[in-house]
Amino acid sequence: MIVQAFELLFLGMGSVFAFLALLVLVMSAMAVVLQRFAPASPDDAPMSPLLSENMDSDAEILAVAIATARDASNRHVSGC
Amino acid sequence: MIVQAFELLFLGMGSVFAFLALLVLVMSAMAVVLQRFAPASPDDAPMSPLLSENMDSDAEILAVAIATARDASNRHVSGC
Amino acid sequence: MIVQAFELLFLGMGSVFAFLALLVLVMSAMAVVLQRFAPASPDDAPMSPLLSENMDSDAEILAVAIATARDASNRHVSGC
Amino acid sequence: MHALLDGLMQLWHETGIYLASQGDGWKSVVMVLVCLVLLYLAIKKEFEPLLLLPIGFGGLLANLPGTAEFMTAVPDTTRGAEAMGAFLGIFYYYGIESGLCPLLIFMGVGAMTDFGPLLANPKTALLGVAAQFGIFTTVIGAVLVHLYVPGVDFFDPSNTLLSEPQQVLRAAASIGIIGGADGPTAIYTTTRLYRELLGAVAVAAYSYMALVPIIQPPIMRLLTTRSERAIEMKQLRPVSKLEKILFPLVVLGLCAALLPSATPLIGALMFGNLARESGVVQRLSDTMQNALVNIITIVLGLGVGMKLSAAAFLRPQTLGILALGLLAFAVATASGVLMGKLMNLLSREPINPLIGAAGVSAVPMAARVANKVGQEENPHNFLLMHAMGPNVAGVIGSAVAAGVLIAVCSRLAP
Amino acid sequence: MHALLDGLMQLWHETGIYLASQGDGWKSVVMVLVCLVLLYLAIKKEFEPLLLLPIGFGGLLANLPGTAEFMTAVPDTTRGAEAMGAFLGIFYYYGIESGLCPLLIFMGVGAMTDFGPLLANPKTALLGVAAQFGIFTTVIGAVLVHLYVPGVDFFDPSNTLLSEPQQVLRAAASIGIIGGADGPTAIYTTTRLYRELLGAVAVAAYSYMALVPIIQPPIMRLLTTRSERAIEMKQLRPVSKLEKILFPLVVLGLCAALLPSATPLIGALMFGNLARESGVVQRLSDTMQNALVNIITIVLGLGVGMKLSAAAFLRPQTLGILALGLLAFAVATASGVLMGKLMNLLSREPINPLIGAAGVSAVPMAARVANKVGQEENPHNFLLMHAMGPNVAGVIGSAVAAGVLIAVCSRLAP
Amino acid sequence: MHALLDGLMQLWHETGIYLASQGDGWKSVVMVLVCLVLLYLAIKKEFEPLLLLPIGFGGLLANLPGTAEFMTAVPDTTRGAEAMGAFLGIFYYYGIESGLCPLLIFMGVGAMTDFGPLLANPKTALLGVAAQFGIFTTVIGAVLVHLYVPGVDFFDPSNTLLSEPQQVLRAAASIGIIGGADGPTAIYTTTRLYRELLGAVAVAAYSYMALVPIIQPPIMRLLTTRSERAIEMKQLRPVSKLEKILFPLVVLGLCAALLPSATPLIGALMFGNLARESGVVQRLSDTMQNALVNIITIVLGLGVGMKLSAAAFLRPQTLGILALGLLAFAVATASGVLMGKLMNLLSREPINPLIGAAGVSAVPMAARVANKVGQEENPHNFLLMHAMGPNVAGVIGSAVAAGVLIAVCSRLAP
Ligand code: NA
Ligand code: NA
Ligand code: NA
Repeated sequence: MIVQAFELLFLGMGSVFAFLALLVLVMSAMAVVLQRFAPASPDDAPMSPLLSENMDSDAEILAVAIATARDASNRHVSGC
Repeated sequence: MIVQAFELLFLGMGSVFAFLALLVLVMSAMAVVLQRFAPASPDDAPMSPLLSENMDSDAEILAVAIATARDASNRHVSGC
Repeated sequence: MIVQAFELLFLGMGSVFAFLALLVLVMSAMAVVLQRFAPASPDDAPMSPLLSENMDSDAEILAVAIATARDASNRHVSGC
Repeated sequence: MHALLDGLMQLWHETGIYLASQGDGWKSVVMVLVCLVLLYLAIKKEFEPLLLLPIGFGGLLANLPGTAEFMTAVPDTTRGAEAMGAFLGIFYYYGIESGLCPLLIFMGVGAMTDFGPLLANPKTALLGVAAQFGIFTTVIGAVLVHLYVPGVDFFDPSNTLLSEPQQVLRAAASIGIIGGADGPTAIYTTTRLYRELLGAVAVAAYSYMALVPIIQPPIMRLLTTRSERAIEMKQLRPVSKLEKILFPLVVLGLCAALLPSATPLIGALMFGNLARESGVVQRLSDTMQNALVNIITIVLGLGVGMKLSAAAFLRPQTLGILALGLLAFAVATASGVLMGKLMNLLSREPINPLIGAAGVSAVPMAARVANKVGQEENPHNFLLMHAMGPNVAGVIGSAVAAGVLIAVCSRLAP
Repeated sequence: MHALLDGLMQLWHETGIYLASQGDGWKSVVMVLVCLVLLYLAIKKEFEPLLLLPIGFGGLLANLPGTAEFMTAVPDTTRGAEAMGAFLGIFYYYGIESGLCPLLIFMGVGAMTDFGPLLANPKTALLGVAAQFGIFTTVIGAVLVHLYVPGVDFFDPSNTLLSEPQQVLRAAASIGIIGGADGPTAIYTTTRLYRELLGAVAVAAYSYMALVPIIQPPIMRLLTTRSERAIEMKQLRPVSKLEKILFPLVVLGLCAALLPSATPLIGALMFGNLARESGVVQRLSDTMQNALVNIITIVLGLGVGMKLSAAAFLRPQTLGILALGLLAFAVATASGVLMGKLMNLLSREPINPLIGAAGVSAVPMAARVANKVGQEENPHNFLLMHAMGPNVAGVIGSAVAAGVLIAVCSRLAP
Repeated sequence: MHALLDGLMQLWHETGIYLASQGDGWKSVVMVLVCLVLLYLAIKKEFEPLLLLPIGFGGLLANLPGTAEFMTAVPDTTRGAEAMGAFLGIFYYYGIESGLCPLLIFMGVGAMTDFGPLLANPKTALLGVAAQFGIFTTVIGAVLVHLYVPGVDFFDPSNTLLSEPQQVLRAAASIGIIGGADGPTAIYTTTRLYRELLGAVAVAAYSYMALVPIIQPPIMRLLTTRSERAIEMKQLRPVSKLEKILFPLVVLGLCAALLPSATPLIGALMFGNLARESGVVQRLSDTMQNALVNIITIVLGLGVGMKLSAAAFLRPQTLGILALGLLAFAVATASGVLMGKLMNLLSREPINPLIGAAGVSAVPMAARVANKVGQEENPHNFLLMHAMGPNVAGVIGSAVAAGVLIAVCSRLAP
């Protein structure tokens, strides 16, 4: 059993690494290709950590992080 | 088979016609009866194509068409 | 059968009484204990029947009664 | 040409008009009229429209001649995909026969209910006890009707699984629970005990709940004096958040300790209430009160409507059920008011007996009625919040009563 | 070490790359490309994205090699928990094969639809009749294709339950209903008659509905004169609330009287509409139009996507279905316009024949197209509300047509 | 009178008090206390209340003595309507054992997740790889515990379908996946591999996710220098809409190519994300993030709670699972931080190793923790968006790890 568990470790970490490393390659390639042929339009929001400097509460920082997603639900909950 | 397909054509168009023609008759009769005994109150919105004249965008025209229905969902989506 | 129906009457009313009487005891005890060790904070809304005196419509009285519950759904329905 | 005429003839033999004119077809027409009356009451008279509109429409769909295969076929999971059932049949089988829909609606009720008025004045819970008297007297009434009213019996000889006393007691319990004035409780109990009556019991329960403003006031006036009705009650104390959070756990604990058969109803109600009062799962509480309860109401209404079949509804029993249901409401109201008088006599603080009538449940209609009748005598009398105590206690009381009925009737010897 | 290599080898033999390179694996790759095209059309071209995005993604998931066990296994209730199916398979089985999803979406459509324009000008319903001609001519076309186009046939010899004529007629009816220009109706009809075609029929129906602004205008211009297109119609009368409430009941009554097999579709549509117009169940109507229809759209889209399997889709029949579906839309449009011209000739009040094209359904796109083509000739011409009459009549018309197809094809002798 | 006493006696023998005092009844009482602790943590300490409140309440309901028939009976579809199951049992069977609920929640997670920070800095995905090390070392740890810790074993001799090594590996994998710090992934994996542990695994996973702000900081501080923690990272580049739309398709494509067993999780996640980013199905995306995910959370929570039975939970194994789960979180955090240090050494651009700890998932809590620990050293350091990259990569990483665990453990020879 212990052998199989180590086998799982190698196969598993190998698969996860292979998967995400390939994903890194594809994402990087995509970024290069798209920036050449379809550059980001000005309305694509930049993700600025500096924006956060004016924030004072923990909750506001979180709000940026999961911004759009919680937006919808917050609006729903707060009713307006 | 081809005979059966033509049979379907006649039965089908006959049924659709019978159904909707009867519906026309009933709706017309209902309109006459209701306008006599229960006339439309002033708050029943008239459906004025003239209303549309002031509209400039395609989207606004559509908005009238499916007015109330989408109302609810738009309000829901826009949160307010 | 009629005997069993009367049996149901006694068992049933007995159970309901036992249940709710115990609940009364527990609620009363809880109120005493909590008011000593964790008194109600000022933001716990008092339930004032006097509040209702200024109300003129039946609907508004109802609105108080089932306040929070319907709040959510009303906001949802009215869109704001 | 001949084939075409044949096809036309076959289509004709499948039309509702043709089928309604054959054999028992006229019964379907009568049921369609009954359902149209339900829709009229729901839309024009606003009789509990959230339930009676789907029930009435489901009844319409179920009684259209020749549509059973497309509408009301119930799934038969042992036969695989060939028998997966149709529209209403699926709703009925998975939603109602399983008990899920009434429980999920009760969860939504819990999330919508503020037990604060009960916590502020615990002893008003006893008014919610008295009002359950209507349930059990009606059970006796139903047995008497079965025994002594010719033509009305609650026994189906073709049902070989249950003996006559078993069937009669189960039917009587299902009828009695109408007096609980609580839709989900009535539907849940009837599906556990005697499904044949589901349509009539649900219709009676919701109709009489809608009729509370008509049924209760005369009884309330009859049993109280002017001065009793004018009694003002002292303002309710504030209730802390912690009490409201502990309340659902306490109720569930008592239920588990005393009456396990009531835990599905009480458990669902209290889960919804804990989600509401805990304050940490606002999203879930909102969904229970809105999207979820609305979806389930549609499923429940259409599924219950399916049980309004001519064979089950157009029988003298239905008249018996309607009469007994009315009796149940009346007795419950009277018991609540009389208990209110008694408590007023015994209690240090004044208690307006009118709030006893709110113990029947029918939240929040019955509390509103108590408030209104009180204001007729004394315009400065605001009983609404005081009546909410017995009102929500009545919800718990009828769920407990349902638990007893289910426990006792399920284990009756044959 | 040896075990590790073994494990690696086994993982490799389970990879999509390995499986796609074996036997018929390439077909899956082709289907993945087809689904990516669907997603492109949904996202970039906004072709009915609410349906085509889930359908396309469901198709992707269903065609990934080696995932059948995790993705598309269909429940087999006779075998208990061991065969409860997987993700998409459960959606397909309980949501679509049961007929529930298309009916619940139709309920939502009913709750979103204002039949006022039809009630204000009832005779425009006849334009909704004419447009159904596309359905039935396409049925004939499909039979002709089966008989005379080599390589394209709608008969599966391995299906021993249905004879060749039965299969061909059912398939032809499923293809014809694409001309109804109504997604839920097309999906419901196909699941009742010939499920093998579900993927292709659904994709064709929604794609052509999205293409209405491209398919219809040339036909409309070809069949009308400039002066006809410029005809202005007189303002619609106001419609009372009572008429709108009675309308769904009248439609359901006619349906029950004449064509029980159409009651599931018509019943669901009219339940939604009654909930909308009654005004007393706003909560339920809102939920039908939002949370419920959205949830069901997700389930329906993914479930329909599952039927985009290579075995079912990569066949010459699919090209036949796409061609016949286009024919159906074209004939329906032409019939509607020609009927509009005839009615304009016979009627006292002027009728712009363009609104006949809206009789195909495809609500509200087709009405919008009629309005736009009309404004090209006469900028003061506002046909939108007038076109909504035939538009919504077309929804009812195709549901009735679906009822006839289901009734006749279900009882064909073998 | 005698009958009445008999009835009373029978009711008494059904009470929870009586049953809890018999035989193993006290275990139920202990479990009730465990569930009350869970509710306390959920409500007072706000430990992932959206999940732990329903799980705790479901556990309460499941452990009330004498309620199995009304509460936890699981459907047995082969036996027809007689065995359709009860409240929680239905939720568990159709919602969890089927895999649907975790997948639908993952769909909602996808619709809520912005993968922009990962796209802006792709190589941070490698930090999401390192953090999965916690999963696999814990698998080894669980096997060691089984072999060498007396009294704690993960083998049920009464299970004749699976051999000892199969059972132990499956249990170890289910425990290891706690280290994925992702509720739906942990629940899905455990239902595929070893359902007996579902209750303990789910409770451990959500509890430790809530404890991330307590577990992670000491490890992060131990493994990094002050100057490393103070490293500022350069602003992320803007990411185009097209990149965000292509991302879910790319991830699904890789998953299908390499690891079909991970497609249900990855597919559901990416469907939700595509619905979000495509911008054309806003209604569906909203519903996935709100009504649908809320409804499913209720069903999942109550269903998982049902598995907190005394027989399954009150065993030494549970302590083992809790200890191993903590180990998994700690190793995952350490691996992520160490990988961050390595990347900082090798990379041209500075990388703050703290963001490596966010690779464990626990979105967005872990990213928030990284930001906070970073600001303790350098108040001008805003790591939040940078930490979101490894954070969301960790979600994908653990879904891939789950796919490997499911694939390998499912095909182990007996
Ligand atoms: Na009651
Ligand atoms: Na149509
Ligand atoms: Na993770």
